Amino acid sequence: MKKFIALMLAMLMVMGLMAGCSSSETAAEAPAAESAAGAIKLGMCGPLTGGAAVYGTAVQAGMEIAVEEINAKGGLQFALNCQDDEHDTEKAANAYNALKDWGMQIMAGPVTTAPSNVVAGECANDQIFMLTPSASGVSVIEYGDNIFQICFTDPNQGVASADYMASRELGTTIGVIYDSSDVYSAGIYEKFAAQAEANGLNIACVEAFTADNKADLTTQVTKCKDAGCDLVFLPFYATEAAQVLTYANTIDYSPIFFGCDGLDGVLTVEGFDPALAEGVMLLTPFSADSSDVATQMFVAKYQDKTGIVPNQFAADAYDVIYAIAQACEKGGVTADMSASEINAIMVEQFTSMTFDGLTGKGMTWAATGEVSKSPMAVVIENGTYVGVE
Amino acid sequence: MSFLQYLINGISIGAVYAIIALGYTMVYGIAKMLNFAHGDVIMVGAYASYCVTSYLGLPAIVSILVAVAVCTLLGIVIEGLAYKPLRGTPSLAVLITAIGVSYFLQNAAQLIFGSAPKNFKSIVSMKALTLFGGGLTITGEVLVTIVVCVAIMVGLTLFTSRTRMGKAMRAVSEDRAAAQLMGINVNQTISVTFAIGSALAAVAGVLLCSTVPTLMPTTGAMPGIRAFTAAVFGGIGSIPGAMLGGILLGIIETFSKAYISTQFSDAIVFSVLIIILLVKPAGLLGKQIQEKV
Amino acid sequence: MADYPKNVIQVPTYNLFREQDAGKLPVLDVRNLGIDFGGLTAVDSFNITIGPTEIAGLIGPNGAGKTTIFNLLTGVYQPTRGSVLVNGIDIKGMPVHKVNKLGIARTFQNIRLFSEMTALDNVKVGMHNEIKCSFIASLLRLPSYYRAEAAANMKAMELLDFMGLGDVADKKAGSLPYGVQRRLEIVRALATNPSIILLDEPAAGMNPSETAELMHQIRRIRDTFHIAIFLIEHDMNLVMNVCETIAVVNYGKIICKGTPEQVRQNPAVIEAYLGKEDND
Amino acid sequence: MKKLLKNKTVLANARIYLLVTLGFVVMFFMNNAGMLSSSWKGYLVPICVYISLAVSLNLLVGICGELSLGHAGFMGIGAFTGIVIAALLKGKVESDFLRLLIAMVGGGILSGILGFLIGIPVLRLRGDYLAIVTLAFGEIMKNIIGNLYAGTDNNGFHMAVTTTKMALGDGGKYIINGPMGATGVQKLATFPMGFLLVLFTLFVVLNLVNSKEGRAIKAVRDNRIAAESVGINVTAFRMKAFVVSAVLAGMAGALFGLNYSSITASKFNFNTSINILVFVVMGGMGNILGSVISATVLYVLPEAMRSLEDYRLILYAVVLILVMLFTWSPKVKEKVAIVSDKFSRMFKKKEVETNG
Repeated sequence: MKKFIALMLAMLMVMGLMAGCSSSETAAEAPAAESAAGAIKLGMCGPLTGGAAVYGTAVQAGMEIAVEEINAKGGLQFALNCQDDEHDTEKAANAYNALKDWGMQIMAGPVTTAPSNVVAGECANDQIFMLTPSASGVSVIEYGDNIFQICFTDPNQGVASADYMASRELGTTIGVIYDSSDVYSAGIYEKFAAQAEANGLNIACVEAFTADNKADLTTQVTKCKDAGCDLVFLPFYATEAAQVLTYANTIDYSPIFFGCDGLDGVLTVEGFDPALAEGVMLLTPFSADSSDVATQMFVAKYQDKTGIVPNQFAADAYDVIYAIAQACEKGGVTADMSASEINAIMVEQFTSMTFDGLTGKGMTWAATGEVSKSPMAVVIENGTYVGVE
Repeated sequence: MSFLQYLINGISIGAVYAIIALGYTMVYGIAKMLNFAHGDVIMVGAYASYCVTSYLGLPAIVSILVAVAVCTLLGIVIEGLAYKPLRGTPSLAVLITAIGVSYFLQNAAQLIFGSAPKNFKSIVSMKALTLFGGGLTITGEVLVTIVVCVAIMVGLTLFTSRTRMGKAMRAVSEDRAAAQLMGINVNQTISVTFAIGSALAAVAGVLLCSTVPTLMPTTGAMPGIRAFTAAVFGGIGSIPGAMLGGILLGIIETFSKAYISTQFSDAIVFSVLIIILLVKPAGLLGKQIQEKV
Repeated sequence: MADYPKNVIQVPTYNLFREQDAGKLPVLDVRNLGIDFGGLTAVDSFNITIGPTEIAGLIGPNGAGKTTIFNLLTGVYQPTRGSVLVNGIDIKGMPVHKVNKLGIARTFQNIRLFSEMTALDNVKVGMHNEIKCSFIASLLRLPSYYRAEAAANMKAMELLDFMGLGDVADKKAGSLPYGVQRRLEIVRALATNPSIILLDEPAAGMNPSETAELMHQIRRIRDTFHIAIFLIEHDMNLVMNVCETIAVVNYGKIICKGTPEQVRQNPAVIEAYLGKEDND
Repeated sequence: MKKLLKNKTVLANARIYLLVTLGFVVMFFMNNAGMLSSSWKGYLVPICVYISLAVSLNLLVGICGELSLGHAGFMGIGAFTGIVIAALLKGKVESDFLRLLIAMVGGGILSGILGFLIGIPVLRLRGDYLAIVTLAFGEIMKNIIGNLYAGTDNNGFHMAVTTTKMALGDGGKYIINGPMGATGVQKLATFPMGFLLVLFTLFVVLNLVNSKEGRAIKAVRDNRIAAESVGINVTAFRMKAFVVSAVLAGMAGALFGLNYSSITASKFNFNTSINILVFVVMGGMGNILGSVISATVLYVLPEAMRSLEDYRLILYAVVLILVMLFTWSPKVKEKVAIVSDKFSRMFKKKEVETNG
């Protein structure tokens, strides 16, 4: 019993401490949030800590830039609240509820697919409009009519990749390495495999890894090499890609490496030698080296803010805010509307509007919530992305 | 030929596991605690080395020394602040504290270095050996890791059998109370054990990240658990056991990926572990202690 | 010291010592028992027969293998040679808990109580196999559970009272004084309904008055429960006064067996004990 | 004396039931009255789940004395079994409550069966070796569930563990889709059911602990050799505790799985197992009420710290270490005792003063 009291006391102490901290914290934040009296409350949740934090923090930064820009213009005002979901379904539900308590009117997230599956269910249920920047799983938008994506769905990427390979005759013997514990990676692979078969591509080698054993990817690369693959498809994220490319280089293996949007950012992995990524092709809607003025401005601001070059996650996030802003303006959304009123307007706007953003021009959305924009193939040359026509 | 390549890859990752496992096994043998924060000390070591080479531009060897120094200090501080006050309490209490320390280190690293992964530049500048006309590649990292691993094992074995401190460690590990009666400073011995274990973690961190170049706050967690498995596999508390366990685990992991299934390699590795423990309940080289009645 | 007698006195099987035991099946019948540990012979050619109501003693210098013999008799160690029959059944290959069910219970030299549990619960654990109440019944708290528990409580209290421990029933076993713990261990052994109990140094750590009390209680146990008792003890006063037969072991072998009087006068025994004194 | 003993445990148990019921009633009415924030509404079911998990793990770790690092594995088995059962019974069993109940029972049974099968070889090991094997088991389960496909098509129900996607015929609908886990799960879990689960868990564990089985289990923990010597089949009792714990974890897992619209195998990893273990150790080993309270407090704590953003989890770690030091360290405890002694003396003085 004594032990118990001690435990409770310690808890209370810490709680008290935290209450103190948190009150000061909110005070510090107040200006940003308060200036938006009458601002529309946007909620975002994503992995801000843990292994997937790099995506969550990129999205957060991208959104913050967009919100700052829009608020600075006057007129439509946004308040943004970012919650950590640790790339975990359970935590995502908690993050979502925390946002609801804050008074969120539009959900501009989550970042990754697995948590999005949970949050999408809630948003559909609560009639809160949801536009995810980067959760590309096809299951996400199946939860309701008010769930939208600004990124390609995974199947689209898989299909597009297979089509692209077939039409350009990029490789004769194809190897695939994917992360079977990751919804995004497994989702792309699944459709890619189906489409590749339809296109008559020769997949000689399919290797997987999981979040637990991705520390060592040498075996998978060696197997692709042994199978004589001259094209290796890497539908996963930049971190692991850096590993694959580094190891391939050490064993003198240089097929065409082909990736999807997750691969974007491989050049900005700190300490990675960009020379190793020479010749890597990827399908991505965004390239930080684009000559587009808006992109350049965004890249500059992002670098100012975070010190690193934005990847496609950040760009998607930036677009999400602008797309929402556009729909809000057109639909006449005001901050005093309820979330479900806004929801109805947003669904109507999104299914009818056309949006130009950093990650694509002339984007439109189907009633399912799926975006239609054209993927762009880029190849890495001299350490930068170069568009391939 | 590919068989040899897999074998070498397996030994390479296994040797890293082995170095981590050596740290686990020493701490377990002497302090009788599962130090789940060990994997995160590895991560700290790797970050320390990364900072020295990338931000200060100093040579690799300096970075290793700095990493060892940082980790040794960290090990002593952790031990003194979090584990020492709990000496003599149930091992589970210390285990949970170790988990707390692990969370702390991971999150502290994220606050300091950010969550974006860093690509660790290998400290080995040796060119890879290519044999059989490109059929077999042995990278410099592999050679260095294996050599370092063997050197550490031999060094530790000599240390524990020849030096005064090493003998004290063995005495503490056999019977703490008796060792104390013999005038051995148990607290000091345990602190030194942590210092050595953490120094090993630094070396392991640098080698791990030289082999697998991704460095992020969670880098140490999974290899840490693997290495713990390896230590148990070889017989926890046994120095050669940790080495054998680590290398075997690496080979089994690589072979199950290469010849059975990459999808199920985790299941296969852990199944092998269970089977080994059923046949040899104290691990491959562990001592089976008969309880006295 | 080196030339201890090699001739082992063989007591014929079934020639039981006490009159009332004559012709009955011995409760414990040990034949040529032996065990080696890594090439070292710890116990060899150990023979003993104990009648259903006999009090037997096992003495010998430190390290003579007495506790090892107890461990062999209770199935903790599997013998290398020979056999142990409890109530006529060979215990070969049986796990410890099954050997206990055959009717052999014991106490330990270094007390092994369930120290976190109350004295009463310690005894009730001893009665485990006797409490007839199914897993489901106790999970669902069926009436049969309450009946069984009530009966168990009653019997456990009776046993505790029998050894004069009724007052400490609700105390944590680990918190009890040493002598009380020793007696509690005996109660726990009795609770398993044994036909023989093995007491491993029951008087160790007791003062003379406690020892005298213990002697009285050992006899009372035999007389009340009609069971055999086999004990290891260093207190010669207790052994000579309580035991009806005594076996003396040294280096894992019986060097003498007989009544207290016979043992007292046996030169081999005297030598073994003097040798021990020298070593000390 | 006997009466008193009995009353003591009865009283202690009654206190636990009372506290849990009180908590439920308060929360239930606050919820119905719309006084709970969305966050709190969201915590209700997971708290119930974690209480059950902590109490069932306490049976193993605290009462039985066996360290298990794979509790999340059983939770995962229960979750995915529950999801499949609930999906298959959709339209066949009208009442959602009943469907949830069947799903939980099914999850518990399958988890118990697997617990039994694993227990046969595994329970021969002791201490840290048992711990590592349970860890290994958890990882194996996660790996297998990650490659598990289940779905229905016009030909009925199909299930497979495979590396290549299982194909379904016409009208096919996946319930579990390999690495993508279960998506589009109908949320059946309710707070009252969570409460019932907690009650059931407490009922089973408390009754078990205070029966001859419980005594035997505690005896095995306190002194294995002595327990064997009084005729207790040690392996059988470790097995009983292991299976009961697995069943309860499976039921809790099913409730957990049916509380979210999507779940993946990776949720049931080592970290989740460790989290549950933290609840148990913080609440006190063998202390059931402690598990209940610590599961609740520690679940809410990191959530309540959301406003701290980046510092949230690092503070959680600090809390963890500090609480361990405060509750276990002899030195720290001594100092705390001195301080609390001073406090109590101050209070007493004041009382005297006010009284005088």
